[in-house]
Amino acid sequence: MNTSVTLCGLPLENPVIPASGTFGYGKEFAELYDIDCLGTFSFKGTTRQPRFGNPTPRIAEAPAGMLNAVGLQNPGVEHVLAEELPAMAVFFHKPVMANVSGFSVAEYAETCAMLDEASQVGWIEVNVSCPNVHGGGLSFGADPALAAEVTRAVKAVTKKPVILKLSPNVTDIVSIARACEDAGADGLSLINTLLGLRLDLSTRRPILANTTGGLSGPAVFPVALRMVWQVYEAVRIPLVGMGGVSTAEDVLEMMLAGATAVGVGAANLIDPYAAQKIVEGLPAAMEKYGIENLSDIIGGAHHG
Amino acid sequence: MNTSVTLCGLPLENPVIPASGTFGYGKEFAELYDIDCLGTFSFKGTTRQPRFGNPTPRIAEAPAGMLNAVGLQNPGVEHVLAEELPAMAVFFHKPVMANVSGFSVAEYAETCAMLDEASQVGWIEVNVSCPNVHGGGLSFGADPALAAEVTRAVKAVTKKPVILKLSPNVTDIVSIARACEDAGADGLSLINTLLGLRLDLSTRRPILANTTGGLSGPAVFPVALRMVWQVYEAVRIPLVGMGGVSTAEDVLEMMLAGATAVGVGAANLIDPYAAQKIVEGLPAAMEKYGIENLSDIIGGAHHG
Amino acid sequence: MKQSVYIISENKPVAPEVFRLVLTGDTSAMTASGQFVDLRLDGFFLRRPISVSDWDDRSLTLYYKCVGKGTARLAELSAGTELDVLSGLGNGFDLSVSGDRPLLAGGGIGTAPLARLAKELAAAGARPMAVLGFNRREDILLENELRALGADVFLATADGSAGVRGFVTDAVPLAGAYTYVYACGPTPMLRALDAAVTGPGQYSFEERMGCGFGACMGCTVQTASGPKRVCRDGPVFRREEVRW
Amino acid sequence: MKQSVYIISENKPVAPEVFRLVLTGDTSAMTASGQFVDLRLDGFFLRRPISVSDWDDRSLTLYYKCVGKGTARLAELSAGTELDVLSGLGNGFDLSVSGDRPLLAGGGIGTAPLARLAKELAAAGARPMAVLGFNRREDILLENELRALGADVFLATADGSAGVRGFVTDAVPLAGAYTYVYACGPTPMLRALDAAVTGPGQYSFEERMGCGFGACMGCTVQTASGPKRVCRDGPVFRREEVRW
Ligand SMILES: Cc1cc2nc3c(=O)[nH]c(=O)nc-3n(C[C@H](O)[C@H](O)[C@H](O)COP(=O)(O)OP(=O)(O)OC[C@H]3O[C@@H](n4cnc5c(N)ncnc54)[C@H](O)[C@@H]3O)c2cc1C
Ligand SMILES: Cc1cc2nc3c(=O)[nH]c(=O)nc-3n(C[C@H](O)[C@H](O)[C@H](O)COP(=O)(O)OP(=O)(O)OC[C@H]3O[C@@H](n4cnc5c(N)ncnc54)[C@H](O)[C@@H]3O)c2cc1C
Ligand SMILES: Cc1cc2nc3c(=O)[nH]c(=O)nc-3n(C[C@H](O)[C@H](O)[C@H](O)COP(=O)(O)O)c2cc1C
Ligand SMILES: Cc1cc2nc3c(=O)[nH]c(=O)nc-3n(C[C@H](O)[C@H](O)[C@H](O)COP(=O)(O)O)c2cc1C
Ligand code: FES
Ligand code: FES
Repeated sequence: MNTSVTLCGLPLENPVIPASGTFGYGKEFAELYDIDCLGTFSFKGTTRQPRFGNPTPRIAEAPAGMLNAVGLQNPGVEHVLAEELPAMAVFFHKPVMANVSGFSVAEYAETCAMLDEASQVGWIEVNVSCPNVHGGGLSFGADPALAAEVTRAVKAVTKKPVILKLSPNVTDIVSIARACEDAGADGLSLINTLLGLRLDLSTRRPILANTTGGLSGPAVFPVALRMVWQVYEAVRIPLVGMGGVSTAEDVLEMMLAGATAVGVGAANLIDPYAAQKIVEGLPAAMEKYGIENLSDIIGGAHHG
Repeated sequence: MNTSVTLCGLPLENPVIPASGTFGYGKEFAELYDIDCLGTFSFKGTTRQPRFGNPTPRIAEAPAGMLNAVGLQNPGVEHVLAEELPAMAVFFHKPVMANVSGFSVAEYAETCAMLDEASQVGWIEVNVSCPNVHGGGLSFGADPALAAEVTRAVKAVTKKPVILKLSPNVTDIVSIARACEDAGADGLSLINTLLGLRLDLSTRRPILANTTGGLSGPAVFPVALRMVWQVYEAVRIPLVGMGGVSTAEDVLEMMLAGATAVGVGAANLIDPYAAQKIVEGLPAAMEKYGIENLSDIIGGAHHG
Repeated sequence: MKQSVYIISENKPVAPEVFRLVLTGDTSAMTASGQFVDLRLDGFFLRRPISVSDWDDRSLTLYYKCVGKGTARLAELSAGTELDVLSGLGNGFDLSVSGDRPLLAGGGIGTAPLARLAKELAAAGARPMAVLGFNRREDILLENELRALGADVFLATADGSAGVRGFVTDAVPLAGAYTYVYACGPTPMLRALDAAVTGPGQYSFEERMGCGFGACMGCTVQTASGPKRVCRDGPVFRREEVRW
Repeated sequence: MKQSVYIISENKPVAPEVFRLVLTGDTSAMTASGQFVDLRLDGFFLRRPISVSDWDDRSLTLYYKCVGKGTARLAELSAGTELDVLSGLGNGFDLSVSGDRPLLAGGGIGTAPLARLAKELAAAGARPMAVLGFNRREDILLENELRALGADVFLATADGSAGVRGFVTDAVPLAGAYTYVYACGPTPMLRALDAAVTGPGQYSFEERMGCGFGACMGCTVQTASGPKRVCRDGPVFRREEVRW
């Protein structure tokens, strides 16, 4: 049984990729299991400058999911290059996916240019869910033109494959995906979190200090699948599908919808061994559904 | 303890309103309990002509929710006026909410004009999630201008309060809500279902004959709350909040977010007594959280 | 239709992946063979519809096949577990038109509701026959029960390990003349059967369901007399109503 | 940190809305008093963090208060139920700096981890004292256990039904001189306490958590030495690190 896939020219032993923000820089999980078993992982969303993020509470529970408003806490790209990547080299021996956030096009480009120097980084995943501080606060991922602008700026500063990570909080995910492809994106990740809210009935106030937060977990799985499906029909670049994946069977469903690789986010938080279990569960799931080569089923549900 | 609220000028004994498409024309539930206990209910989305809807399978399961692709099966407005409303008069003695769908502005207006004659109809809830057949298939609810056009057309043909039911599959729910308010809407219902997909791993094809379907149930609750919250801050007309509500506490949370009344959809399907239980559970929930008048808490979480 | 809590009194494998489930509770809503129940399972949003194979005034007997996550979960539940059940769903079979030599055709787990049907037909004085199709000998269900009711049973198995090799349709000729056809099984089997039988009949259908009691239009099929909900107007439809 | 299955061996109310939960399983990951576990409950997405009040080589003793749906669910579970548990989470208290007369301050359910702390301090030769605050006499937890360890216990209750009327801070003066402060309770109590005590100390904090083991940055607070995760860098922070 063959679980390998190729993501933007780089081979992955299997398609399982812990999603950004749920796997830190790998350390906490490497203490628990050999994370070389993963296809790769996407590290915590990194910005040019260190960020504390939002005040707590940053987490709220939801039916079959959770809200987070971490607010991109990270030590900044310089620290990542100087400390996290060297530390990671000790316990992770594969190319890693660098997840980058920014609040202006220039910031995205600068951070990515710095990461371009890091040989450990296999792919740059550009999270365009952040608000554009120079453009009135609209998220880069909400507008095809902005998403394309970020794509072009990042492509100009790196030779590494650039994967644009799209926000699901849009009317037309396809137009944004196409704009990124046309602007040179090598791949697309989707979905980021759905904007949500929970209130505390006792205090009669939002649970999250930030008021709203991003919904992820199994609750969003059908929405993620639908977006992967729609985008697969519209672009030719590979997709990293994510949103609610928590079992090997979910991985198969995501790949049938069109994903080349599959992100696992919130599942890592409630079960620290989730990603490992998914990797280990793949052969049995493939056997059950008669799959010899996992890469054969990518987009397989589109041609019935 | 006082559970009454006023929705667009009409009093409701309580804010609980079974949502359109999950309560038929009331018959099936009236056989089970006295549905006069409800605030009101919104009947099955009705169109000018009878519709069979989509082929089966129309239903798929999801984590904490379900997908439906019923495709607006209904007997057409003439049949509703001639048969369903007279039948309903026997077991429901309150104004009912008439849910209307259409595929052109003219169709919406014609159907609403016919329903305007029905004295049993208290409110007309206009579902703008349907694709605009004359406008390239984009849903009326995806574009502020289209949503406003439908609003104006319907307002022109009825004196009954007109409530626009918004689709959550948009980048900016607030701009659509504002457009409807500016066009004369008396209230807004939100949210309709989130577009989703599930695949069958055995057949490697979508489960739904229609490929995609609408996600509803507890999974969508945080998204619905967030949209009600955002829209409450932007408009002055009352909101009917819905999406994932299944307990009396969910009703309180929805009202704190800004809803004047609260729709209950999928919950009715998995527990036929759900809406009745929610109504019966309201006093205890109000007592627990120190609420004397339910209408006092509408939007209460906005001013901390 | 009634919503009530039942207690599992038996949940045992009777064939590969097939379990007999006996539930104790209020069966007052059951009115006809061919009706079904809708079971709520912890951790699953939708209920699971299962035909009633037999019942008395305090228990229901069901047979279910493990085909997915819900039925796999169900198989783990032990006696004593409580289940939230909607009982007495659907129309059920109409026995009044059976004639004296009705043919009961069952495909796989679709055999389950035929047990009660045969019992009622026999009690009403008819002499039912059954044609049943399974994959292999070990999958055979309810053969002995049907024989005990006096029914002639003709088997077909896909691998030929019991009865004729082939499908239910291949067993039909063995049964000889019949006055009526009652059938339950997967839709492809019903369609094939429909081409292989003559005369009037009633077929029980399956559809994915939202509610199971007629509220959501999730299970509607087109019939000769307009759109019908499988859960409420069915699951049993007269042969002449069915649009394939 | 270790993920393993524990079995409930006791789950009993010990005060209004407060339960003692004894879990049997692999406690090898426990290294310090003040650590916590994270319990998975069927039907709830996130785990529930609960401090360990005491443990031995095969069981953990926890105290929890029913404040919401998860803890209400937990209260329904009977002995014999299996629970998926992350154990040995967080840093725990540092005993090495206690001096010989440490003051342990607990607010409500925050008293729980102080039991093991007192035991370890006593074993190390210190003579711990405790100031505990509750709402009413019937809410008092672990008073006898702490006394049995030789600790002087000073109580405060909001309604005056036991000890001094008021908050933990009102009981602090009764304790006399202390060499160190260890505290656990709701943040407002810790803040009030911080204004009422002198000298060095360690406080255990609560935050809503995503993971409980340092992966999500869901619980990060600002400290004098930069952002710290309550779940992993805490829950215990030195007084001088805390930024209120
Ligand atoms: C009226 C009726 C009577 C039935 N009687 C029996 C019976 O007596 N014994 C038996 O073993 N099975 C019966 N079935 C089929 C049974 O409902 C499904 O096998 C079962 O729901 C599968 O659940 P799952 O969670 O294991 O599968 P999954 O595929 O994991 O279920 C996912 C969803 O699809 C639905 N689903 C999947 N397959 C079917 C199906 N064939 N029909 C309807 N819904 C489906 C499930 O209910 C659930 O909502 C009947 C179905 C209907 C409609
Ligand atoms: C390190 C630590 C140790 C704790 N030790 C104890 C203990 O020993 N005994 C005890 O009774 N309680 C303790 N708590 C608090 C306990 O975790 C919460 O009371 C519990 O999670 C509430 O769950 P619920 O489902 O009943 O409440 P809900 O409000 O329904 O829970 C909703 C969500 O909010 C979270 N949440 C709610 N209140 C808190 C809180 N105060 N702290 C953290 N998360 C919260 C829940 O975990 C869940 O994710 C501790 C918390 C932390 C962080
Ligand atoms: C706590 C948390 C933090 C996250 N941080 C980031 C981030 O920094 N960058 C990013 O691109 N996505 C971030 N995400 C989104 C996830 O990478 C993923 O896209 C999303 O959670 C959907 O997957 P899931 O349902 O499996 O969690 C975060 C998600 C969670 C739950
Ligand atoms: C089976 C089904 C059919 C529906 N049909 C309609 C409809 O005809 N018109 C409409 O406006 N909304 C329709 N809806 C949407 C619901 O009214 C409601 O907005 C949505 O389901 C969210 O609420 P819930 O999560 O409580 O189900 C339907 C929902 C379901 C589940
Ligand atoms: S399943 Fe809802 S109408 Fe049949
Ligand atoms: S809860 Fe995830 S880092 Fe603390």
